[in-house]
Amino acid sequence: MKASALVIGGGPAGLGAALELAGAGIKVYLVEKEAAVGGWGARYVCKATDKCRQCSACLIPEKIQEVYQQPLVEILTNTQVVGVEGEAGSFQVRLQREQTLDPALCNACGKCLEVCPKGAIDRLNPWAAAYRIDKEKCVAFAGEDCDLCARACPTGAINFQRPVVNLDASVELVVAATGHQPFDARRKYRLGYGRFPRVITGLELEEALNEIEGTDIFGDGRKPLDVAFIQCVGSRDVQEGAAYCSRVCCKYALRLAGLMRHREPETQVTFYYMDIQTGGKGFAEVYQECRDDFAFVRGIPARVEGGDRLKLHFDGVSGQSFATREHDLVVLSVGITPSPDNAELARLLTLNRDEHGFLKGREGIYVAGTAAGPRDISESLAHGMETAANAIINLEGREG
Amino acid sequence: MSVTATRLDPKFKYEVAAHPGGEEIKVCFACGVCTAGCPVSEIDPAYNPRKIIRMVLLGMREELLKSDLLWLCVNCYTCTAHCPQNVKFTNVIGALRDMAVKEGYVHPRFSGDVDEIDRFIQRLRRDMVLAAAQEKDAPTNLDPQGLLDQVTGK
Amino acid sequence: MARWGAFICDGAGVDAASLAGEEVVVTTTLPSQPGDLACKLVGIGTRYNLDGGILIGVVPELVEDLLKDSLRQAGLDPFRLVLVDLRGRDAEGKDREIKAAFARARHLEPAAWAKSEVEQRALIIGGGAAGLQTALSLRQLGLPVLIVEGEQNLGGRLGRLDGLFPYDEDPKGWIQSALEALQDDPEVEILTASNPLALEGQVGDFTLTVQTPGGPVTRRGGAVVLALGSEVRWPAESGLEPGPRVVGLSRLDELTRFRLHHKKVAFLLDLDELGSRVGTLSALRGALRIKDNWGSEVHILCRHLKVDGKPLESMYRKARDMGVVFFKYEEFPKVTETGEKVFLQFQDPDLEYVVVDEAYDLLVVEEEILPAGEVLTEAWGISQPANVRLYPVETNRKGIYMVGCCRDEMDFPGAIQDGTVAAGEIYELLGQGALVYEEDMVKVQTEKCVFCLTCVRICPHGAAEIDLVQEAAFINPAACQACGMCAADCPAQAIVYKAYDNTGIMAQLELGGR
Amino acid sequence: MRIVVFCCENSAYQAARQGQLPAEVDLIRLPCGGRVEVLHMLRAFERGADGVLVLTCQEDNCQSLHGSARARHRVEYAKEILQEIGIDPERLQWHPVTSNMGPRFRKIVADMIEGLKLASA
Repeated sequence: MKASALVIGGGPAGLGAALELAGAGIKVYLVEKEAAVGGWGARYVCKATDKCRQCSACLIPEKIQEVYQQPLVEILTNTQVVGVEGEAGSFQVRLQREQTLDPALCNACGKCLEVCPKGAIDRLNPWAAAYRIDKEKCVAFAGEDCDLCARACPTGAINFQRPVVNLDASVELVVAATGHQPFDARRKYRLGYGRFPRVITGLELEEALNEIEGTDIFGDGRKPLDVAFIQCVGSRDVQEGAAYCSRVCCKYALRLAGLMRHREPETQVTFYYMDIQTGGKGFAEVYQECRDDFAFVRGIPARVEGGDRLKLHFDGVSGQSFATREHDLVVLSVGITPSPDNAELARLLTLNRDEHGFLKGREGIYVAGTAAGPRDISESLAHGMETAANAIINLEGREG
Repeated sequence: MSVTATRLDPKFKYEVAAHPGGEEIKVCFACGVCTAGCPVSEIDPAYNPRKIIRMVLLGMREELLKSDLLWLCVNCYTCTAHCPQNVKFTNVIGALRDMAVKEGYVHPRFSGDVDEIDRFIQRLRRDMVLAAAQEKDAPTNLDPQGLLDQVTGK
Repeated sequence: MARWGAFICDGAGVDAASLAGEEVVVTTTLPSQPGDLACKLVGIGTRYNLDGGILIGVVPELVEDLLKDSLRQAGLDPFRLVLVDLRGRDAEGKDREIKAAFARARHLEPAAWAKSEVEQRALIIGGGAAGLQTALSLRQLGLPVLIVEGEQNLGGRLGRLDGLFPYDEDPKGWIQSALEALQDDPEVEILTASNPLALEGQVGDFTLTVQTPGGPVTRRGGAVVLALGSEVRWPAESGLEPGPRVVGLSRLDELTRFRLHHKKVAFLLDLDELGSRVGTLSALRGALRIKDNWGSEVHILCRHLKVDGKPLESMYRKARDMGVVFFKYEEFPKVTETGEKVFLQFQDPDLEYVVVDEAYDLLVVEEEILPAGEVLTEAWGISQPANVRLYPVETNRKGIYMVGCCRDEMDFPGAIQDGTVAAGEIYELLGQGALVYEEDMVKVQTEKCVFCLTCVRICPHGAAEIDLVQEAAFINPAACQACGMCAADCPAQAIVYKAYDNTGIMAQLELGGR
Repeated sequence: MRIVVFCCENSAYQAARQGQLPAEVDLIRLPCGGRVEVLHMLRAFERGADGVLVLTCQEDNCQSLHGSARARHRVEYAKEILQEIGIDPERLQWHPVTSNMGPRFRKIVADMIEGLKLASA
């Protein structure tokens, strides 16, 4: 099929859609605003214990490799969509690529890391073959005169003189797989996030466990041995405008708890929850296996107090109504919220948003993955594939 | 304690919902945040907003309306601020108190007394804060009993 | 002697002079941009008449297939490209990595590509929502389909629903429009009241035998879609008996069409510990309709309410708002039945001291939903275990897919997604009308084969067959997924996996320690 | 010292590439854990390896369904042979390592090197 497509976003859904489209012979421009593809999924830890827990995090590096190997997919990192015009079957898209650090030239030798005074250079995820410059931290992006990294780079990958390039492309269809934003736990002030260092989000626990073996996630030798997971932080919450279940939190929290216990068998885990969601192939077994290992309290804590240990105020049913309990780590299972970019994207692509703020597709523009609503990694991959299949069907219909 | 079918009143929840202040009660999904944050529950665990809502939903009219617990709420609205489903429990308590009076579970005079107590507590609180504020440069140890004596004129 | 080129990417930090050896006829450095790299590689390969190349760089795997593709286009042998990834290696490690690559390269044999025509038709077994959606999508993609349905009518469980459906579509209307799209289409064959008898063949050329009312027929197709649906089973182990006062959720649709004067109705969910999302969905929908039509007092008893799907949380809130009361039981309720009433006795954990002892006019019980057709899939050696690599619709065998409730409990949008994804996969597989594969990638040396059937038994992809003419095993190259398990297990060492043969692996081990 | 690591290319081989590898390590890339043979492991020892690791996918996460399980069984069998011929069977190990488990890969290798150093001291 001679056609081309723009896929916005290189997370699980974008990867799934790009591969499916390319498989049907469609040229794909895979646009990613970050320095590497993979999205949030690339930062998650493998949650296998003695067994695979089906979190699908391991599929991300494989899918990344697959898109790199797919000749029909052109990967454009550090690139943003700045204009989309036209209609289904004929869109003119304008892209803008910032290329101070050319990932094709970077061989991750680390010389730039050594000279950067701000620690502004890092790897976006462990599979990123190239480094990236964190524009928030880099002083050169703030207008100061600094090019230490560019001078240290032996391959010329970093060059502050390299201009931003504008790219134009004509495509028949657009897939917006722009992802989501994890709920900002600071909004739940009383749960202590941002105030107490040992109150962290599930996402931070994922990343911390991904970088180490064991459970000493703070690197201070104080392994958390009594861990509380608070569910539904920013989900099922009308006040926060999130009157929906985020679908992923029960799964990742139970799996992360299982992983911590697997790495450190003495770890005690308490779940504060309303309803445990056990949907998804194979997950019911995961829940049944770890259910006896954890304590479950049906009640969401209202307040976390700091101190040497963290004190939770909660109302548990079954004989423990109003109580406090101390833990040495509190993990907030933050939900999936619409990306803050959605308003801008909706304007750019002329899309509508649903009552929660997730994007809705229209003719010729498809929305895949968590941009359209809460999904886990494998569901996002599958949704990307479904969306792409629908796009191909409509394209065939137009041609035939 | 076993509650038998005949004593449960399925209409009760609708009556509370129809009462000014009780409108949102039915959407409670019993997450327990109200109780977990309640300053009264912290002192007297028998007072439990989540359970009070449950009693309404189950239709335990008599047990609830004649209960002393109904009158312990200090109207601080913490539960309302926390509730993820926007159940305004402080208003629900108001509605229930109202019903208790109307249906003769308590003497109307009692309701007036509670108002008096509330006003008295507000005065007491103000005086205690001001007393502390006057000495806020110096390290003080509050003496609540002394302050209480002062206010009540003992 | 083979002529090799060593290609060193910019930034690999390897000195070209160190690679001089007799089989290396050219060394050169290469740009890192994949596109430029492929061009230059092909150019040099042609100019020096190379047999193969060793590509030394950082993360060359990322461009492996791209390079192979370019090489193939340039008429070079893509399978004589050995990649050396130097990420994370120090000087000594780099040296050993390169030596091992040369050791392996010397044993690589050229690959031969074969192309075979395929049947483009998809054989869809099951005419429920998932099967119909697969057929619809495939037709829109221009591929012919066969639908085999055991019942007289298409539609499956969806066809038996009437109104108790929480999505925008009207189930009967959806089926009707699907039928209209399919029934007059000459590229669609529908066999109703028919059951599959046997499946033979491999991807691209399956033969399905079907028992139709008029006798057995055979049909050929390139892919198979199992859309076998689900079965509803009464939870007998709960001790409950179906009767006029105790009914299953699946009967709720017909029941709520009548005007009944039940004052109190209870739903009992999660009988098998966890229950299902679909069960919760029907219960909520049923409760809302009962509230609307009968005005009854409705109680829903469950362990965990499932809210992880689009309409669930909002339906849950709506049900609460309408006055439905939910109980999250921990101990299974005690159920007693008299002629007139059903009594439920249970503890409400939200009110720990209260034992609710209620009399209901009707008790609706969640049934178990089990995947259908397990006998069939087992007999045909098809499985879809909870393995993320097969998610969502792939099976252990190439060209065979499982969609809808036969692979997992699923609601209507799930079935639609499955059908669409499967159609997309089949289009990718068969859309070009031919399969391209490497010939003899895994080869059986017929003279060594002793017919022990080990490979047939262990091949997870059903690619090992018996070739009665050759009197030896045969690894079907189209169905093979290149894991090499047969080569490892063959007791006679008769199976050779060319890219990973013993000589190559052993050569890498020969290098020895320091 | 020399450690031969047989890696499934779907998992451990990718994990190996995240971070520095010790110089002692020789990676042998396999299409699936199921491809590894007892002969390969023994030959590695014969050719001077001090330790051999077989690193594959999690057992229920194998692209070829039973590949990892078969690799584990073969390692168990090879360990018995090592025992009989007087080589410490702990020098041969099987571990599941998925593609995103870089730290785990490095820890397994480091533990193996550490163990071998202790044994030779």
